[in-house]
Amino acid sequence: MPDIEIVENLKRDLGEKALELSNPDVRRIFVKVALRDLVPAATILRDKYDCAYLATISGLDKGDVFEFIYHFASPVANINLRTECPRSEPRIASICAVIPGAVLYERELQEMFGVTVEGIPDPRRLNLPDDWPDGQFPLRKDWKHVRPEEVIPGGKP
Amino acid sequence: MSFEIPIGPQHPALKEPISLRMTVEGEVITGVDIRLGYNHRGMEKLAEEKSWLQNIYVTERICGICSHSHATCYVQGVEKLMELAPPKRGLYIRYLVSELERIHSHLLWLGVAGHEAGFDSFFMYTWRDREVVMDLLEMISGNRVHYAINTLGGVRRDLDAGQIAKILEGIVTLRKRSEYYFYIGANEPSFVARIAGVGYLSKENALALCAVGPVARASGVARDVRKEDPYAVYGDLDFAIATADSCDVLGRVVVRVKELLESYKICEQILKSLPAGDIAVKAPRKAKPGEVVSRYEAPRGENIHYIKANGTDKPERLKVRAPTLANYPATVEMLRKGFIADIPLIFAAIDPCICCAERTVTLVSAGSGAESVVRMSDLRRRAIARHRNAPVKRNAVWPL
Amino acid sequence: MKIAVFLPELIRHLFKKPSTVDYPFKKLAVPKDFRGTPYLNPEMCIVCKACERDCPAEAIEITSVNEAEKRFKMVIHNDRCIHCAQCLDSCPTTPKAMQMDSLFEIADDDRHKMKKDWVYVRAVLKPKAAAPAAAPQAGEPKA
Amino acid sequence: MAALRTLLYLVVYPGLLFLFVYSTFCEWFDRKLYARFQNRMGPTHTGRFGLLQPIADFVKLLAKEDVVPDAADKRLFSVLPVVGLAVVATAGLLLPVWNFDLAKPGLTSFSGDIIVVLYLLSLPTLILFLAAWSSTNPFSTIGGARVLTMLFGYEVPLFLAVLGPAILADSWRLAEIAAFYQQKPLLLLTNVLGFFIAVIAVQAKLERTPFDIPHAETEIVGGTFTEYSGKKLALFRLTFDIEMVVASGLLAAVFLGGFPGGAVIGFLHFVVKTLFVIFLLSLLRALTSRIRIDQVVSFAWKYLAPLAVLQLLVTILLKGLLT
Repeated sequence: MPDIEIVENLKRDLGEKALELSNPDVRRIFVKVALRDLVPAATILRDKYDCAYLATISGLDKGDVFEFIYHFASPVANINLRTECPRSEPRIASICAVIPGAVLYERELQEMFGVTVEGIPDPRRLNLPDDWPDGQFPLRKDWKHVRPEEVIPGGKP
Repeated sequence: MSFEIPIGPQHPALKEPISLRMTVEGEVITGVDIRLGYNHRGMEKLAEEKSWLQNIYVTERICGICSHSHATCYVQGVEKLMELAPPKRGLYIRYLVSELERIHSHLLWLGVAGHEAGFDSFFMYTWRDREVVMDLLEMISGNRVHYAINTLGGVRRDLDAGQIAKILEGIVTLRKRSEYYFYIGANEPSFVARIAGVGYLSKENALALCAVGPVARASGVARDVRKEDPYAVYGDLDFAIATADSCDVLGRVVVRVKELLESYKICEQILKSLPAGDIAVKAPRKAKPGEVVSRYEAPRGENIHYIKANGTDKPERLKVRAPTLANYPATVEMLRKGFIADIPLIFAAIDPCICCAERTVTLVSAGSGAESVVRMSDLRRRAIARHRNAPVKRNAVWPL
Repeated sequence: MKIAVFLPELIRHLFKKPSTVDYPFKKLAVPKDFRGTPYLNPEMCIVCKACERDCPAEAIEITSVNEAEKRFKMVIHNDRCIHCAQCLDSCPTTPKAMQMDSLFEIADDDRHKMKKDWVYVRAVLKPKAAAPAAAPQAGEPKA
Repeated sequence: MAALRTLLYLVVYPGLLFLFVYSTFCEWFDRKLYARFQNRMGPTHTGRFGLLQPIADFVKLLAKEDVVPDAADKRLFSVLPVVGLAVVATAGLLLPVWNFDLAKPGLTSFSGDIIVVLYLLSLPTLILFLAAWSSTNPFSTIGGARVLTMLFGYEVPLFLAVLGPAILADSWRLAEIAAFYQQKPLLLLTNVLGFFIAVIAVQAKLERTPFDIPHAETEIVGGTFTEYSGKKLALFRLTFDIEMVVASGLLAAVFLGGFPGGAVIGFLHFVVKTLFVIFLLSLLRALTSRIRIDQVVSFAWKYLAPLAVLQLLVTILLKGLLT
């Protein structure tokens, strides 16, 4: 299926929900939806576009808003669902009910960006250690890692 | 009577640290939990502080076994951002290396699978023959593990006629040996008894849990980025997706060996139609603002990088999803209701690459923010304190 | 069902030479363009600092010893070096000031002992080699 | 004088010292063979051809820190390795290589010694189980359970297979069995099936691939030995080496015609025949992958035990024909 056809179909199926639709490259389609339309849009993608496979979820700190990109892949195209949520109220809905394999990526979002994923089946941390302090979210842009001075163990002072 | 056994973070079956908590009843597993986070290096944060060029080497070090796959995935994304068109010869050499890497990775996996099943002879022989492809890679790139052959706009080293002849010669040997290992792996009764029917993952589950790579293909899901999204040279090449329908570890062995044979075919095609010309074009230092999703079929499955540029010489965001991470939900499903004896085989069958899967956080200790190098005496003191406080279990419980 | 399919192979190898190498006593040769340890050829260095800028591991450090005499000091931190040879690609001079040898057994029990330094006078700029190293040299011939 | 001789008998030859030296040699032989099967070198540097490597390993282990877990039953935990070593070394004394003279039987040759050897060879298994149990580690516990489960699999075929030739020879004494087959070597051919069953069962008893399930390191770390370290582990390893020598000596005495020709030639027979059995054990180890515990039990009862019974039946029929 050529990209144009998919874009047309997406326009038809998503209707109002699709805030932006672009096709910057071959087999790459970016769709922007509002926060509340995320789960319905993911359902449509899974059911009508053979996108049961979620490659990953990318988070992005854009200052006032966090942007989340859900990278879906079907055998013919790579459809990226984009949504934004305000920094002041970081909450998104879980899509685990639609795509069970998303749980790891959502856990990663929670710990790295400090968003609350509502309805996630397993809210524990994924990568960070258990004693990581609350309120520290490493992939936010305002979280800076200050590199400690290099100490060579066992060497001369 | 059920109790919990810890597999990892240090365990002979695991080559890298990860923790699997198994709840077992006698020999049967009833519950599985995977805990990550022992191998974090903060690659994604680090990448934001390095230039486009330096990041090639950073991404290459995400993984030791599929180093080329991460670097290539990154490089082909950045080339799109910078609107570079690498010359054809450069592309052919780049993907020749990536196929050779697939061969080395799958041979390595075959050996590991044999070792996990206690089949050490098989392990020794596959690894002996893996040396052939390692030597080829060393000859092409100058190193055995981190090839560093990619650069923005092409590759760094050219092939000459002698090298091409050597690669073709090596492929002939390897093909013969791979067919032999296929025969052994599918016929040695004690080995087949261990892998057939073990680690069942149905097609529905493979789809729902977003499994990738050979795990998905062994469950009958023909998912291969090289076919679905033919990047670079793969549109011109003739190869087939290897699949199996048995949905078990045997299927994963079959898929990997078939992929080996396909890779030999691809390598020969690439070498036969290697065009003349330059191997690289010059790359700018900065990329225009934009974003790109780069996909690549690594030996373990789909590798996806999301790269966003902001007009400077450093990326705004580099998101890396390694294939192993995508396979963890499926692994939990496969392990359930298995035997303890099957844990290493099932876990090895996803070809786990833990340092790929965990790449996100900096090496900073929680309290002070200082790099955490703990002294041995300190550890000892902590261990003693821990020991004093821990309740002593006097009576073990009969597990059966 | 077959039994003992591996038998012929095992018996055959019983009478063959082992394929392993007795490593610390016997060594294999490395191939021609092996990426070993970087070193500096001080006569050629024009102190453009391209290698320092492009080194992904921050293993190269160039400091000025005496500004008037144009004396510089380069330290290669081999304990940090990842042997990618990007410094060679970045080096704009011909022949290159940065070079790779084929040493690979450079491990030491003290990281300080792994650092190598050179104190040298900056080479005279040749007009041809003055181009800044904006990117790795594409398609350079084999050294 | 008699006391001194007995002491020499127990400590030097064929007692502890000889068994130690010969079992380490056998371990070297096994390791070297296993390596050569896999196109590797095996031990090379300690001593000529690496002959001293097992002894070096033993000494190294002796020097290592010895940890006893807090939760373990300390006395049992510490004493078991010594008991295990004593048991297999005692079994070693009963072999007919030093008891060949039927006219003048030594202290350790008596009617029924074959039963005693088999019994003494069963004891290490129980000791392993107790060792695993007393260390209270979950991995050890699973390993201990596996030790016992496997015992039910291989013990019966082993006994049936080894007792077959004894029935044919009409004696429960190893020296007499060996002497019987030295007179009628052709009868050995009737026991070939039993020999192979016994080799497989001995492989299981020694817990080597494909039966290394109780201490499968990729599954349950060290299994039974998880908590053992230092001297105790060294003794356990020595126990296994001596058990390998004794078991292969037993098979050689029963199935391969014993060790004829007096002290010197008989000893040569002993070396050649035990090494032959160890060669087979090594080959089996290189050929197969580890199987699962349920597969061991079903394999033992579906194939090994019925075949052993068949062998016994053939032996009994043959004996009826001969007499």
